[in-house]
Amino acid sequence: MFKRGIRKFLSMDKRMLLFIGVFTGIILSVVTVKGLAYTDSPEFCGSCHIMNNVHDSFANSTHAELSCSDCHLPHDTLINKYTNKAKAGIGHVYYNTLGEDKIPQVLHPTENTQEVVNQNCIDCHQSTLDNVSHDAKDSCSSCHQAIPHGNDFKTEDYFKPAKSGELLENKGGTMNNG
Amino acid sequence: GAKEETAANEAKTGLSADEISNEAFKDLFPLQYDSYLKNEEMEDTKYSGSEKRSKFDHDKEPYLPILFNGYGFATEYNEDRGHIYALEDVREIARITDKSVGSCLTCKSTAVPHMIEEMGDDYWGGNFNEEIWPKAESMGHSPIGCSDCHDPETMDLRVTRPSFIKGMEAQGIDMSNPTKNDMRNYVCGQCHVEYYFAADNSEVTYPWDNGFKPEDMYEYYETVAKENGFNQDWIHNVSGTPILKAQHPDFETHMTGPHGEAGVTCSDCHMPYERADGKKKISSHHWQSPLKTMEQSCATCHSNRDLDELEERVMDIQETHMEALHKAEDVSITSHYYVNKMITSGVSENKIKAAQEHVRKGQWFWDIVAAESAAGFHNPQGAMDTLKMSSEESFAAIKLATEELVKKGVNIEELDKEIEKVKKAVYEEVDNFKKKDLATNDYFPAQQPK
Amino acid sequence: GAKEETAANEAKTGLSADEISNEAFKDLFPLQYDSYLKNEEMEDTKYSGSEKRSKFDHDKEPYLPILFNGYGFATEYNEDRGHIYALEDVREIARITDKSVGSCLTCKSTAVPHMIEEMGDDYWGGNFNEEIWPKAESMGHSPIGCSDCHDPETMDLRVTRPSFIKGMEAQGIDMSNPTKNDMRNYVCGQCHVEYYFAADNSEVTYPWDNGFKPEDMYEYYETVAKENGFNQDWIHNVSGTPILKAQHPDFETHMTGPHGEAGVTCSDCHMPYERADGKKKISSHHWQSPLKTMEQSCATCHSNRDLDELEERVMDIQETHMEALHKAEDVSITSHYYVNKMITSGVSENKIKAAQEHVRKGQWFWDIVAAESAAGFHNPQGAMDTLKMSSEESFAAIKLATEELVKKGVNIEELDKEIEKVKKAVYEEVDNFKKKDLATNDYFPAQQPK
Ligand code: HEC
Ligand code: HEC
Ligand code: HEC
Ligand code: HEC
Ligand code: HEC
Ligand code: HEC
Ligand code: HEC
Ligand code: HEC
Ligand code: HEC
Ligand code: HEC
Ligand code: HEC
Ligand code: HEC
Ligand code: HEC
Ligand code: HEC
Ligand SMILES: [Ca+2]
Ligand SMILES: [Ca+2]
Repeated sequence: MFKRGIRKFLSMDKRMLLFIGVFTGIILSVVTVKGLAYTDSPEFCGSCHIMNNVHDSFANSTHAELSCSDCHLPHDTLINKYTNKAKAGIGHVYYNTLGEDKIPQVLHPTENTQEVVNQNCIDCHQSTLDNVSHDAKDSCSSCHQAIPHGNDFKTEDYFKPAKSGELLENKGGTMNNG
Repeated sequence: GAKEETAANEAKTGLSADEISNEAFKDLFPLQYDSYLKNEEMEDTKYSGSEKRSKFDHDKEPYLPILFNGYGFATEYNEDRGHIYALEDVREIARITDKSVGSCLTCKSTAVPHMIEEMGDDYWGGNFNEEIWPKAESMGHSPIGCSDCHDPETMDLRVTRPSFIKGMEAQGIDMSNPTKNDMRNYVCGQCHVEYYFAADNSEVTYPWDNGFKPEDMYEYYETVAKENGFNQDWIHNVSGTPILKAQHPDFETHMTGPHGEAGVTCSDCHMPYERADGKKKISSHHWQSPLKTMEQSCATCHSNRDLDELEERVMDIQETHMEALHKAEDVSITSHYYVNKMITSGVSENKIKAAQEHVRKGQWFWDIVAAESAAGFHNPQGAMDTLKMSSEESFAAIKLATEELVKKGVNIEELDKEIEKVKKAVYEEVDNFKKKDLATNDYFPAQQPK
Repeated sequence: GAKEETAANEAKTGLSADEISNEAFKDLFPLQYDSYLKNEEMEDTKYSGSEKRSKFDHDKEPYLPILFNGYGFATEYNEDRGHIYALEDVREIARITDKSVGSCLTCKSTAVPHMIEEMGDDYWGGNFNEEIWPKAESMGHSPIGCSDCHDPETMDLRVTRPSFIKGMEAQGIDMSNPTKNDMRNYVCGQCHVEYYFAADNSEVTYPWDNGFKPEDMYEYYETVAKENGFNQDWIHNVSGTPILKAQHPDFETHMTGPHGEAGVTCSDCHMPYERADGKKKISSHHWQSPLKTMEQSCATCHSNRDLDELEERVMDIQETHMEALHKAEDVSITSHYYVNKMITSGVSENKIKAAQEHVRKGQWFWDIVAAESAAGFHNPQGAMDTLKMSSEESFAAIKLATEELVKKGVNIEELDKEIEKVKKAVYEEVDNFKKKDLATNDYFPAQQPK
């Protein structure tokens, strides 16, 4: 969908291999049921500052009760789930360390994400879909543009007078979309 | 590091409240300063961009030397470019003459707010070359700089041009407590607006009492401005009409367009958040065409759209717009020459006046659109509506003229042919500075009072 | 229940492939059928809505009896309303005369596809009153019904009017494999489109070879249509001009507007999913103004907008649009009367022809906009561009006429006064059917060939 979207995952350099190792290590070492559950949670995903915006928009949405992985990971098989998670997770860790200069300016869902998420919408909402032919467009997001992220393209904060000194405080930009 | 300053509300930069040099901000805000330096870059887009090119170029608006005949804009008028060039460009433009006033510096230099404070009303009317420019130089000014939009002590956004606040309040807008979102429009609205110089003291004044639409501003010029002694910017050299020159109403157009009405601001598109050193996000301080940064500028909101398709949509809007603009300009040209012919054919004064009223209005309506910077994108329907009014007014002048000219026995076919000739001559002249001289000739003698 | 049918691809309704009665679908699809019955409701919005009101009403387009003079549309023309009234309305309208052809039934009755199959080309030209209507009645037709858009056996969406497929293919659009999203436009595009009756066999034909824009269609009429013998819908009774009547180009306007270009479809806004019996969701089958259902029609996509503000934005767009439309109509009226005066003043044939060319074009460009149903919303910039072209063409006619009339010694001031008189008479006449008779008089004699 995003022809300009950066498909960096495929073009990662050799340092990636290191990270595959490291990340898999992390996953394996915390493979307790609890640990895995934690890595599904909004708190874990939101712990990366780059995830702030999506976390906030999610937390205010009709879907706030869910966990990120309910939408973002496949649920057909456990293996599929964790392979995907490791793959994406490796990507995220990589970008937050060595690959910072390659992080896209604006976060875009990859094609894989779109497919996975869409399938999850369908799985949860099968009854609605049985009810009414609901597959007119490429994806659920073509109409449900703001579920669960993106409702309000600006936070309420923008519609209040600025707090003095605010910009100075954020001169290096910690608040802006992560 | 950012961490230290995050302390509290009392955070201060340590800079003087009077600081007007951009360089003073460099060490404190290296990322924004670096971004600002990128305003030096010059790259064109299809209809806009940052190369210093003449507006008279064949792919822009080649007939402006006719349409602005008798005014500085017929001599030299260029595509605008980065903020960093503002001083260089105002210094070099042939529109600045020995009679130019201080007001011309108002939107170019960081020294202006201090000069207004110091000199009061004498700033506006002060002689540009003799007094104002040397003074600003001696104050160590910068071209459009940090202090124009930020309080140097706190970096809070602020409005530094009093004309803006006056203009807004005249429309009944409460300026006492603007939101953050408002300020992201207002800092730009200080300069990217239609203005005129007040008749009495040359003060930069915004004609907004009745609203932001071109017809609202026209109404203002016909009433309030006239009552205060301002009738025109110049007398047109082809038609002898008292003309209003329109200037860059980006703010007004945007506010009444689909994005402005939806609460989107200039800064959202023209200062998108960008990753500056690969990690930190800052507001881009490289003010340029958002078509060069669509991912940052548009995708934040239009994430569900394919960006290539969205760009194509912008191109569609702009193409439709530019074609209509050129047509409206053409009708306006005809109206000027028809009135010229009325004058030389001895048509009665009151008929000429009546035709000139329409010419004036016709010119206002296309010029306020042409002066706007986004080739229609800031308000597609609104701009087209204005162009439609322009054509209707110009045609009303042509119709009236036709009636009187035929009565005087003028051959209309010949008149039309002479107009084509004059247009061709202007179009084909390669020296931009000479074009304006070809707009009048023996058949169409100059009408400007000497 | 629907559940049983969702089983597999081979799911069948059990209905006959030839079913054309809505009532046959009632028990199988009670929710959609109930929704369909709501098309009986009549409620107006500011510029549209479902009350059967005359288009000549003072708050609509009161001068249409002048603009359509000499044609059925000057006699009776109403605001459209729910699909369920289609048969009643076509039956009662005074535009149907003893000479009307079968083609008039094409977009009203479910019997049409079968009649075309059975009768071939004889359907189009068959006499409406004598042959086509009685035959459709005897077949047990419904007003715009399920079978027009659905295959009765599978409920798959389908196109049942061959003219649509021909029109699309003539523009080079591949119709062999439309997506579901396409079909959500196409089912409406069968009927909500500009058309004319082919000269040879009266076949309903869509003028789309060169594109969907009004100027593309005009180009088509001047070339392809003329080559095939179609020159006009009628000769205007005021100006004697051969005129093209424009009809409901909702599809064309939408496809070239901001929503259409973004892949949004008619059904998204006009058939939003709604909760039907407090539980099940269906596609609304109550085709009406989406301003009555903004929560379902708009909020899904524009969930980040305040709906009241969004509605206000629509109102803004529509108001700007309608004002411009009225102005363009007014200029067109003047052009008709000026040409009338040319004829009665003995101006040469070729000058009259030249002026009529402009009148024809001017009328086409406002009419294609006026005939569109969303008061500009389906394409705000595009519609305004078209209105601008309309004014420019009408003015060109007026200018040409002025020149010739003055040469003939006609008093233009008097002419203008007579036009105002005639407009006032039409406006003030209370009997809608008599309005058209007041558009011509002794000063402006009728020009239509008897
Ligand atoms: C109800 C389903 C759902 C949940 C729960 C959800 N997401 Fe998403 N997410 C989506 C959809 C749908 C998109 C794609 C949106 C689009 O097309 O722009 C997306 C996109 C994203 C993106 C890409 C950036 C963007 O804005 O498009 C990120 C990052 C993301 N989600 C992170 C998260 C995180 C972190 C959480 C939990 C805190 C989360 N998501 C919870 C459905 C969900
Ligand atoms: C280590 C920090 C970090 C954590 C923890 C993290 N992310 Fe990310 N995420 C990133 C970075 C950096 C990017 C941008 C790189 C990219 O586009 O792939 C990103 C991008 C994304 C995207 C958009 C690209 C895509 O794959 O579609 C989604 C969706 C996403 N994250 C979801 C999640 C979810 C769900 C979690 C929790 C399971 C999570 N993230 C946890 C750093 C993180
Ligand atoms: C894990 C299950 C789950 C997934 C995955 C999921 N949803 Fe939901 N969704 C729910 C639940 C539960 C509710 C009811 C929440 C409520 O009404 O408070 C809901 C409510 C909704 C609603 C109605 C409320 C509203 O906000 O309009 C819509 C629409 C919707 N979901 C769309 C989506 C879309 C689109 C996706 C995929 C991007 C998605 N859902 C993914 C569980 C899910
Ligand atoms: C063509 C536009 C469109 C598409 C595509 C679309 N939806 Fe919807 N959806 C709607 C509309 C319209 C509504 C009704 C909103 C309302 O009632 O206010 C809706 C309602 C819903 C609801 C709320 C149901 C309820 O009972 O309130 C859910 C859940 C939902 N959609 C899920 C999905 C999922 C999952 C997909 C993808 C398979 C999807 N939608 C695709 C337009 C769409
Ligand atoms: C929704 C996005 C958006 C908003 C909001 C917006 N603009 Fe623009 N602006 C554009 C686009 C797109 C262009 C056209 C650029 C081109 O043709 O290359 C443009 C062009 C311009 C230009 C000319 C740029 C050049 O390359 O010469 C100026 C100056 C400008 N805008 C100022 C403003 C100001 C001031 C405001 C607010 C009052 C504003 N814009 C609001 C999108 C926006
Ligand atoms: C103090 C006056 C002033 C202020 C404040 C100001 N501008 Fe400008 N702007 C100018 C002038 C003057 C130019 C033209 C400079 C030249 O061509 O020499 C310009 C040029 C531009 C251009 C054209 C750049 C190009 O590439 O052609 C853009 C875009 C622009 N400004 C956007 C903005 C935005 C957005 C804001 C607010 C965030 C803003 N400006 C605030 C005076 C100002
Ligand atoms: C109210 C603010 C304002 C005032 C007053 C003002 N300008 Fe500008 N000027 C701008 C803006 C904004 C731009 C960039 C937008 C554009 O060119 O469309 C600009 C652009 C320019 C440029 C570069 C492009 C060009 O036009 O060739 C020159 C030179 C210039 N101005 C000279 C002048 C002169 C001379 C005067 C006094 C007669 C003047 N300005 C008064 C705001 C102003
Ligand atoms: C034409 C107006 C304008 C000028 C000139 C300007 N800024 Fe800004 N600046 C803004 C706007 C608008 C913001 C965003 C404020 C917000 O979102 O509340 C901003 C934000 C900032 C921030 C806060 C962090 C960020 O990036 O969002 C800093 C720091 C900053 N500017 C420094 C500077 C410096 C240093 C200069 C001079 C080199 C400068 N600015 C010149 C308009 C301007
Ligand atoms: C801060 C949010 C925001 C940004 C940034 C933004 N837009 Fe928009 N855009 C909107 C909104 C809001 C609308 C109105 C429709 C709606 O409510 O979705 C809109 C409407 C549009 C439309 C349809 C209106 C029309 O005139 O045809 C186009 C095209 C468009 N945007 C293009 C762009 C482009 C190109 C950019 C970047 C240069 C951009 N937008 C940046 C929010 C935004
Ligand atoms: C994005 C939403 C949207 C889309 C897509 C759309 N319309 Fe509309 N339509 C509207 C609005 C809004 C109105 C104005 C209603 C009013 O003024 O009350 C309207 C009005 C109409 C009307 C007149 C309704 C009345 O009350 O008389 C018709 C007929 C119509 N549209 C048909 C279509 C067709 C056919 C298509 C597709 C080819 C289409 N529309 C696409 C929003 C839409
Ligand atoms: C078979 C022809 C045909 C088809 C197919 C068709 N329409 Fe219509 N439509 C009509 C006619 C005829 C009328 C006017 C009926 C009357 O006024 O008697 C109409 C009227 C309307 C109105 C006006 C209702 C009102 O309240 O004023 C809307 C809205 C509308 N149609 C939308 C649509 C949409 C959306 C589609 C496709 C999903 C569609 N139509 C498909 C022929 C059709
Ligand atoms: C290509 C499809 C099509 C054809 C052919 C067609 N119509 Fe219609 N008709 C429509 C649509 C769509 C509407 C509703 C839209 C509107 O009125 O703007 C409509 C509305 C009407 C209405 C109700 C509103 C009004 O105009 O008073 C009448 C009556 C009507 N048509 C009569 C006729 C007659 C008589 C003919 C033959 C000369 C005819 N139609 C041919 C599609 C068609
Ligand atoms: C003017 C066109 C049109 C007419 C007439 C029409 N439909 Fe539909 N119908 C549609 C469209 C469009 C859809 C949505 C299909 C999709 O999204 O795939 C639809 C969907 C349906 C569905 C699928 C479930 C749902 O609600 O989306 C059923 C069942 C249905 N219609 C029954 C009927 C019945 C029964 C009638 C007659 C009373 C009828 N339709 C008349 C256009 C029409
Ligand atoms: C299926 C999605 C969808 C639906 C339904 C929809 N819109 Fe939009 N709308 C869009 C898109 C896409 C754009 C173009 C800008 C963009 O990309 O966000 C847009 C743009 C707009 C604009 C700005 C363009 C302009 O012409 O000024 C307005 C206003 C608007 N929509 C109003 C409405 C209204 C009112 C409705 C309901 C009657 C509606 N929309 C229904 C998706 C939709
Ligand atoms: Ca420029
Ligand atoms: Ca209606």
